[in-house]
Amino acid sequence: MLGFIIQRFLQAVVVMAVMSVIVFCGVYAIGNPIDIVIPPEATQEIREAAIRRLGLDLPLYKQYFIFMGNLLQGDLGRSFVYNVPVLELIGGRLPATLELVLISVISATVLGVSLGVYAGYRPESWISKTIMGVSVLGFSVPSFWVGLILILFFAVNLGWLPAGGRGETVEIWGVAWSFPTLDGLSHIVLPAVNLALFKLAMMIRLARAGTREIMLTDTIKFARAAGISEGTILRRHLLKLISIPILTVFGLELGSTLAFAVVTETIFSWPGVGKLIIDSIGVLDRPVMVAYLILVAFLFVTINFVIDLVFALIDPRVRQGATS
Amino acid sequence: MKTASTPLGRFWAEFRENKVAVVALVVVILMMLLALFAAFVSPQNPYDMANLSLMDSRRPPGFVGSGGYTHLLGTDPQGRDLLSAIFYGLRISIQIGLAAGIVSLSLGTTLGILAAYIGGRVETLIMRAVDLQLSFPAILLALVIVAMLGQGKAQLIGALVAAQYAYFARTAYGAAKAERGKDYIEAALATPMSGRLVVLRHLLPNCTPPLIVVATVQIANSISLEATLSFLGLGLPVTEPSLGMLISNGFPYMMSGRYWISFYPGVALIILIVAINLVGDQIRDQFNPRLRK
Amino acid sequence: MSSFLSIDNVSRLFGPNLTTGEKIAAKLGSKVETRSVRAVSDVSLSVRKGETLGLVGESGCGKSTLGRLIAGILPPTSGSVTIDGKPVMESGTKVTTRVQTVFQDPFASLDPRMKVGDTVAEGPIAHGLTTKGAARDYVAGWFERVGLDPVWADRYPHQFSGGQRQRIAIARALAMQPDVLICDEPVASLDVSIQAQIINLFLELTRDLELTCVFISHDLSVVQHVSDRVAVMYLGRIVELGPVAEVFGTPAHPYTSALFGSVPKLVLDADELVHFETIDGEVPSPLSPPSGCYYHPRCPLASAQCSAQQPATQPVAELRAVACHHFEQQLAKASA
Amino acid sequence: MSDPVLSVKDLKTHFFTRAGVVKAVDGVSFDLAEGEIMGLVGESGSGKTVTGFSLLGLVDAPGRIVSGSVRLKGTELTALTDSELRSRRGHDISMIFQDPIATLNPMLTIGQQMRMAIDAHERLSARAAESRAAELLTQVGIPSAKERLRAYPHEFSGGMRQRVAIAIALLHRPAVIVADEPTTALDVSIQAQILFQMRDLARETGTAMVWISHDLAVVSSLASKLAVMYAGRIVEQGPTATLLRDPRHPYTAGLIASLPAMAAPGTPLTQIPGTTPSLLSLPAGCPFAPRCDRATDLCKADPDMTHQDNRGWRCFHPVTRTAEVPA
Repeated sequence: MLGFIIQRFLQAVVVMAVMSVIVFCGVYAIGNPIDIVIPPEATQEIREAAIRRLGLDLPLYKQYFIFMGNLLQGDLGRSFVYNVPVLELIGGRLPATLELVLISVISATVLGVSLGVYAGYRPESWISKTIMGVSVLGFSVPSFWVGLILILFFAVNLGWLPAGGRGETVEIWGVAWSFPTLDGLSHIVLPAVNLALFKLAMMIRLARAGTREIMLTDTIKFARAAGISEGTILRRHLLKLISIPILTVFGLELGSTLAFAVVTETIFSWPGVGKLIIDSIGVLDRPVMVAYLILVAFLFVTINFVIDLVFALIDPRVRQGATS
Repeated sequence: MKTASTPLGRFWAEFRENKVAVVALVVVILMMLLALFAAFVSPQNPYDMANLSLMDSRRPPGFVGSGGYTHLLGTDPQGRDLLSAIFYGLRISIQIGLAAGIVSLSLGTTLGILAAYIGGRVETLIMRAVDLQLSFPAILLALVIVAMLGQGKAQLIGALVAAQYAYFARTAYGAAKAERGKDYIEAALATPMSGRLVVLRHLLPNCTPPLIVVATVQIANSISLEATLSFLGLGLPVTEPSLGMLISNGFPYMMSGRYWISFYPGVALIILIVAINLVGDQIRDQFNPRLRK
Repeated sequence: MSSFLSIDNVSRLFGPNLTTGEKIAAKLGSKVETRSVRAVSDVSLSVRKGETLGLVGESGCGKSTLGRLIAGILPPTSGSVTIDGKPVMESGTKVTTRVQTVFQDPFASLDPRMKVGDTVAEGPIAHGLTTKGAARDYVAGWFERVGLDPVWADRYPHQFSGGQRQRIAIARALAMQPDVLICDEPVASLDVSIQAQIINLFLELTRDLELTCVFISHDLSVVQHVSDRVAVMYLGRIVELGPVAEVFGTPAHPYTSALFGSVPKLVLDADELVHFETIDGEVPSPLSPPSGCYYHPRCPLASAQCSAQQPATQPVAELRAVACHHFEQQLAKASA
Repeated sequence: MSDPVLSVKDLKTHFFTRAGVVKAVDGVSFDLAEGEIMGLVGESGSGKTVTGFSLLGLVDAPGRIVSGSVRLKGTELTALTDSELRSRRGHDISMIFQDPIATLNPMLTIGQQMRMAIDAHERLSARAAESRAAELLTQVGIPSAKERLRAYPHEFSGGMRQRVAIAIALLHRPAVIVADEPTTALDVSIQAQILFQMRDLARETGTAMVWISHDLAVVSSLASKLAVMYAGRIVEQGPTATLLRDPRHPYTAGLIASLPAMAAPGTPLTQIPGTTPSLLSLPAGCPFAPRCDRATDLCKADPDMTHQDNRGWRCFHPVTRTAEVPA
């Protein structure tokens, strides 16, 4: 168990180090930011001064070490464009994204697992077939197009829900949140549905496949032979056994949804980090890009690490070091 | 009932029984033909600027334009006949999806099988890199790479491959690792026969079923991802619009009720992706030994 | 006794493959399995030409690993295997076709995507025993030899029953014209009525082709039927070796005796139920084998010497050897 | 003799697959008295396992019991509703499986799994349930049972897991246990321990058993009577010793004669020619006829069970000569 945790922790650290190098080099290969920061008519001296000020004259590895040194002190640099600390910029927008992502992924998981387990438990019923049909659709339809249709239908045609923005927010611990207000909630519905749809389809498929396989195992047959009721079998055996693949995917999806929010935030003008990064890529605002990517990588690694810990808690084989 | 003796024959006999999958397969083939012969079935060449007139832009379905024919699905902001633009867009989407799919399939399969077969440090190195990449969302990766490489078909395919080869590598690795432990591989190696021969004659053919499944899913994903990137303005140039670009172009007009510019290309895109996924689903079910009786 | 197949002091270790994290945890004092498994431990055997040696033992005793070491599938950690004085493996690679293997599960040992005729022809073509053009006739000959219709060469494995598949697997091994055949539980996954067919085929072929054989099985009655001599394994070591009738008739090792006693036998005359002679306890984990004689915790004859000192292999009679401190006592008990 | 505790009459379980109807069990009848162990012997595909599942009403789709009767202590099981049947399973009739690794849930402790099996039929306090579970574990030969209740399956060896499964099957002192090759996956030394113990348990508790096996030797040392299955039906049944010494059905005779122990070492074994038939394309008449050296035109019709004394066989040309028994 301890070995397992240390191993995973070491892996996480290595992954972060590798990611930071890749991201740093990758982002620095893109375009020349000077052209954006400095007006084209500026003199050579101003240009050179700017290059020095931004540290762009140093060799790449030095720039990286300076960056890492600053990073470890919590300083991710200043945005070329907004000229504010990147951390402040991203920090201000992160809650909006987190709010959206958490609401989507959690509701997609809860609903998806329930529907998927049902579809796997009674694969022949027409309800299951409908669920699966809808999930193929949810799996296939590109997220951005669903977003458009949602806006077209609920915002433009019916006028029930707002098409964009965050609506009224409430400050909790100094951070603005949308979900506690009715107006905020009405703003979050469409983007959340948009973001959740793909995850929902995926969870349904996963839960159904898992259920079908588990229901055919001897564990379930043996439980039935012992006279245990179907309800108990579902609650105690199936849910426990299925939790492992679900949890794995939940972790992965939490991260990828964070990334996919880029699309949804663009469509619904949701003021989160996704929209920020798209804008930054457009104007080559390097510090923001680097910081964002490293932040996403960090969130990813953290989520995976936490998921591994949870594994160790729920699976006795991992906990007692019986894994091969 | 006659039972076919070749593996492919048996496969088709079983596939045929799922009517939905057969219809989906027909749709996929039909759409590929449409894309291939776009020049012959389209009323207009949408890439020829000389053909386009701004007089005709943003007209609703059924409008008879300056070309003298009916725009069945209306026109886009550049005055293109939407139906023609969809056929041509389909071509680009399928081209890119297939190209990215085939390149990532080859790259990923090679890496995955090598990792599984050679083992040791090579295995650790390849699979660590693959897992690292898998834990990172494809869309972000593609975004950054497109931003890095600039716009264009080759760059786009490159970005899609970089975002997707890892899925193939993982799948090939998993399959090859499982097959590697089976006696028939052991038996071939124990003859003894060269590792290269065993990999090519035994290991690779037996890893194909899961790879085919992943390939269908990933081709559908490539198409969807390409559309998404184009929608975000990071895809192909506006002069040769893919389906995603068409949808993106129509987005600003949606609020004013001119829904068709975004809607119909989207429908075409969805039919294509859904059809590919339905075919993929059937193949997956057929290959899943645990669900077989 | 002239030895044809020689196994000299062969050992095979399977390492524990600790992760970095586990190593650190071990340093921090956490309990981590660090010992490697000695699946086969210092085994020496010699088999005469044309002889069939049976290899018996319970699961995990290392009999399959030993079979793989002899067949050149696994390289030994130390020691060597030679056929007629020539090594089977050199620096981890198999260098001979003179030893071939028949595997346990004919459903797994044939490539499902290859016509069975191609599977049989593949090796002989690669090693120049036949040519691509002549392969069909070559395969047909071996198919007939193992009792299969040659026209079936164009079929796929799934079109055959288990017994037929095992015949194909035997044909594949024999088509390489080996001198030594390793049979790893060749009938264990077959139905009872089919087992007899395959055993008969095996007896016929080894006699006609003068094959030297190592026959691995957990089924003592099968080994008893086909082997000339038998080696009994326990936790990676050979505990007893000798002619079949003598080893099973008057076991010199208490484990052989107990193993033979716990095999259910067909009871024809007992209207009263038979009493089993069971061995107490279970086979210890090979990760942490007991001290001295590995069998001493379960042995009724165990003494202080047994837990302190590993018994050496010593001759009992002509062709017989045993690794037990108290074999005389055991022999006396067995003959009584 | 008292009424049988389990009485099966003309049981038929068919699977309706895409390729056709598979008659996995096609007219199986037998009686089982209290405390009696019956060996149900057959090769793979003979229908012995499906028979076992049919007794508990646990046949998965696309299979179902199409006709016949299963009477357990006088109750017709095939007429019960799902929930009535569930209340019998594990209580009056339970089952043990072949692979002990696959039967127990790796995520739950032994105690939790036993508790679930207890709760399915009885309301017991936590303490009473625990002592019942521990008592059963001790009975099947698991030392320090109370502590072991808190252990997970992976902490047990294969043999120990099978003992746990047996303990779960015995929790409510069922009248009948169906054991589906429970020792096949285990080592011989462990198999012997468990066979020995099961025999004693049956005697002590009066539990009757249907012991399914492909191994004649295993059942011969355990069961007091045997039923031999071939292609979905019982082709011969009778007291173990009589049946093995003096088999009437050519298949039974062939099975016994083909055992390596029946021939001198190194000599050819008596073999049954051909392969087991596919249940999808059974020949008309006696299904064994194509492999049988005694078959005549008469065998194109399906033989009925011939009864004599306490045994029976389904054959027009039964073997009459007493099989020679080597010492």
